[in-house]
Amino acid sequence: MDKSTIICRCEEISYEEIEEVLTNGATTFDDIKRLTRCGMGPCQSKICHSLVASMIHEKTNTPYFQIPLPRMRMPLSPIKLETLATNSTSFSSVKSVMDEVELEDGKVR
Amino acid sequence: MDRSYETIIIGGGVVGSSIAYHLSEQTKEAVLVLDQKFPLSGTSGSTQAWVWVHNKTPSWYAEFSMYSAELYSYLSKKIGDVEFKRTGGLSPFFNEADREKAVRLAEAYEQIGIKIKVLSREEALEKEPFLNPDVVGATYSAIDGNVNPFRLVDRYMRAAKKNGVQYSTYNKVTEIQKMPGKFIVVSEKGEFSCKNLILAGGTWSRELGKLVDVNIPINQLRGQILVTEPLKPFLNYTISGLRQAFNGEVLIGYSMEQEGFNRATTLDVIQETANMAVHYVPSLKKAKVVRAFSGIRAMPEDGFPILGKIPGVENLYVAATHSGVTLSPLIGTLMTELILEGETSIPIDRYSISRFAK
Amino acid sequence: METDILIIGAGPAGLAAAFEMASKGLDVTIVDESITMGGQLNQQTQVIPSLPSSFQSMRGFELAAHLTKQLEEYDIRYLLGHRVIGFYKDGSVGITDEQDVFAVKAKKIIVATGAAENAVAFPKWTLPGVMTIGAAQTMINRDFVQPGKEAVIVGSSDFALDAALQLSEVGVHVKGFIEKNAGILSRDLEKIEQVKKMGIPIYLDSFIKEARGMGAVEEIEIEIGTRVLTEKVDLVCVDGGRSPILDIFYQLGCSFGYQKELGGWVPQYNHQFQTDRQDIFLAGNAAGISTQGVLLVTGMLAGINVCEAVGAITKTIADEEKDFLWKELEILETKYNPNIWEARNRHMENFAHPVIKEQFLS
Amino acid sequence: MHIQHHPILGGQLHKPVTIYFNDQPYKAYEQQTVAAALMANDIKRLGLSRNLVQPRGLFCTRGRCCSCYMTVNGEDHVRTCMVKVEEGMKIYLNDEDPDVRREFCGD
Repeated sequence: MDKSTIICRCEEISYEEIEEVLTNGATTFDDIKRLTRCGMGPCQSKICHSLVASMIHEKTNTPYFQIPLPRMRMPLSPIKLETLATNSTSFSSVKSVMDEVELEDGKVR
Repeated sequence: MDRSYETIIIGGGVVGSSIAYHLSEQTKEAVLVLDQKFPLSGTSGSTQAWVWVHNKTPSWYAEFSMYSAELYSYLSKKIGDVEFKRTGGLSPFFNEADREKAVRLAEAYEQIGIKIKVLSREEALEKEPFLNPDVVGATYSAIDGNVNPFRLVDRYMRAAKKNGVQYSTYNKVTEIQKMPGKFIVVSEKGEFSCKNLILAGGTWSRELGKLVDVNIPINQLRGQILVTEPLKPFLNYTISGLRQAFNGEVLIGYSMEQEGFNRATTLDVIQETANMAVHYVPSLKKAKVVRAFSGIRAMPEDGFPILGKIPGVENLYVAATHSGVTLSPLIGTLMTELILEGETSIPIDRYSISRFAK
Repeated sequence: METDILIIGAGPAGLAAAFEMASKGLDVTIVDESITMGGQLNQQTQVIPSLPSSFQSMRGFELAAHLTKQLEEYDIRYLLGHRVIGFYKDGSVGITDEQDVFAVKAKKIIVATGAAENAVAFPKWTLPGVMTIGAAQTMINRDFVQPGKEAVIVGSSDFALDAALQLSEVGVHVKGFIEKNAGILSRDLEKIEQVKKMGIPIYLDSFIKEARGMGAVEEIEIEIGTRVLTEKVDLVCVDGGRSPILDIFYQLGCSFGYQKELGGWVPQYNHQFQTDRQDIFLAGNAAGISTQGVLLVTGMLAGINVCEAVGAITKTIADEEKDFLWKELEILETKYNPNIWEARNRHMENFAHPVIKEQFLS
Repeated sequence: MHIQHHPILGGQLHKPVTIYFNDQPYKAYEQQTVAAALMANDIKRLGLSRNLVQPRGLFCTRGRCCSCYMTVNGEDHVRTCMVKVEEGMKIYLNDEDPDVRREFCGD
């Protein structure tokens, strides 16, 4: 394949860029993703993952069943923040920085 | 691959790779980094990557963080562009009780020469016009910023490799034997020997410590982070809780859960994080979230870095910390000094693992 | 919101499962991102070969209508135009209508998310006018839009042949098939004959060397052995095969195994079409890419297994129905794709030994 | 081109609607998605890629690839293969990253 061919449509990562990190030790889709941004765009690797799996297979001779799936993430496809938000102002797991500043006798701990 | 090294570093994350790089700048002796997976597959690849001093307490820890933050400006010149931006850090608050904390924090910092400004509502909105107008005020520090964590570790790794450091990835260490004058490190891909051994296992430090009968009291703390699609640049500062990356994505999150090594995300926390985002910056309402991820942070039992020699075992070192991104340039520098010269330019006694023995 | 059963996906398998369960008195909710039921059947205008014995021969969109109609007499909750975005800590499913997100607590879930088309990359495949064969078929048969005037098809599967024939019927000039392998992938001799009669060339051992065009594809270079052929086209339909859609299984923490014949990675499941997350069942293409008739039977089987699991029917009745359906499944699948049937059995035998498991434990 | 007479399904396009692409009116039919209706009017380029500034258009029609992102009725990054046309809909190209817009927030 022509080396300039785009593999990841979203982030426009080329065959050549993926090839480079494969020769630099990356072996899984997620390794490639973190080093090149391949698969990090809005489609979240839905389109490129099979193309990348073929590349890993060809370049590293890894059988397909040993090439793990890319990590799939919520919210599965893009969603507006206001749709996710519930307008609640009570937080349990989410903190603010000031929550972590503790005062003791009127002084910072 | 060679089997004998001067130094072996277990863990190729931001801390391990920084040590490898800094060490390789100072010595030509052989260095090997072992990683059970691949650098960035753990904590270093799942972070907002603030370079953050701002609200670190107590002040001596803030000072330590500040020294590291200062090193970032030079780092890009040495290892390449890591998209470091000293944006300044802004911590908005929405009630008067927090203003009291902010004022006390600023006072405490003044004594060590870190300037924290407590901004009024108007000042905060002037600096960051997209903040919620209901904001009461904010603390501001010019020293804070952020960095691209993927680039950071990749550049550390590439620079280290260029200097001759070897990496062995997807190679879990299963056993460590202490022999006179050397360590035998047994891994899935065979045995290696070395004079110096550095444990930089991050969240896995406790497990690594067990291999040498040392208690490294590091626990896991899960943080869930949302990432939006790229937006035109509109946020000026690293806001405690969210920041806009070079490519326009906004990273949002400040959650803490104790879930061990479970990296799942949950809608409970994702929605809470969305609430925080629209509370801080209401204009984000229409922005779309493209992904949510969890990072397992390394959290020392008392919150402070565990650095230096492990007492009683010659040439055995540990570097395990929270805030690894902020502290990596300094930890890399100091550990290099410690290994090559036996002492450090900035005292790290306070961070010795021996403090837990008391 | 609470429901006995949540079915994710209103395609053939999901609807077949819904019928089995609703007809046995279960409280069923179906969620689908589309506002129409029937999934990909809606744009299938060809006659579906080999349906289960209880079905008459019909076209894809007619089958969609039939499956929808047979649910009419039951009180099923439809969440159309809704999609699953993830899961809460307590296992509830997070569903959105793009306005709000709400939680659905289900006793059992059947995931029937179907298949996605794989891409084929070549220089400038990102140009407008280059689309999947499924996309082209959707344009002509669902939206009634001609996506181009002159087309080539990359691939030669049954699916590619159907799409080419249908494109021709609406007036698109199909200028050829470009197949990278040395032989035609489709085994449907009748359709191959039809294509040949129409004078559409099938280029074997060939690929697109490059696409060109300013705002959209205008021209392609086809490399055929040592020869390069330049064709003016404004539509390139790519067929990279199909794979199960896995993101929901992944989020649920289900395990996976690899079977090339089933489309690659497939959630691990047993003879009950149950994943290793006990409350999660699956059906349809998500359980391995197969033909429409088979997809329906997997849906029925999943439905009956769920009925049995929640006590809506006795084991004796369930066993009887399942025996019958498994026989039907074997007949339908071995008729066209004996290798898929074998792979499916291998996959089920591997239930206790998944390749990917505990994906969230770092 | 709209297919007025489908060889198997016959004439199905009954309810025309007017949509506005770049403020110009175009004819569409009720059951069509935005991306399909534009394609019927020979509009195939729906946006530009972020980095290399290359044309993008409909690719998967399943809401997966996001190549058909456009701005529809003021909302950025709408997957136009998943949204049906409505009378008077205003559609613009997705040629650059969205701005956050304070006017939406009502504050």
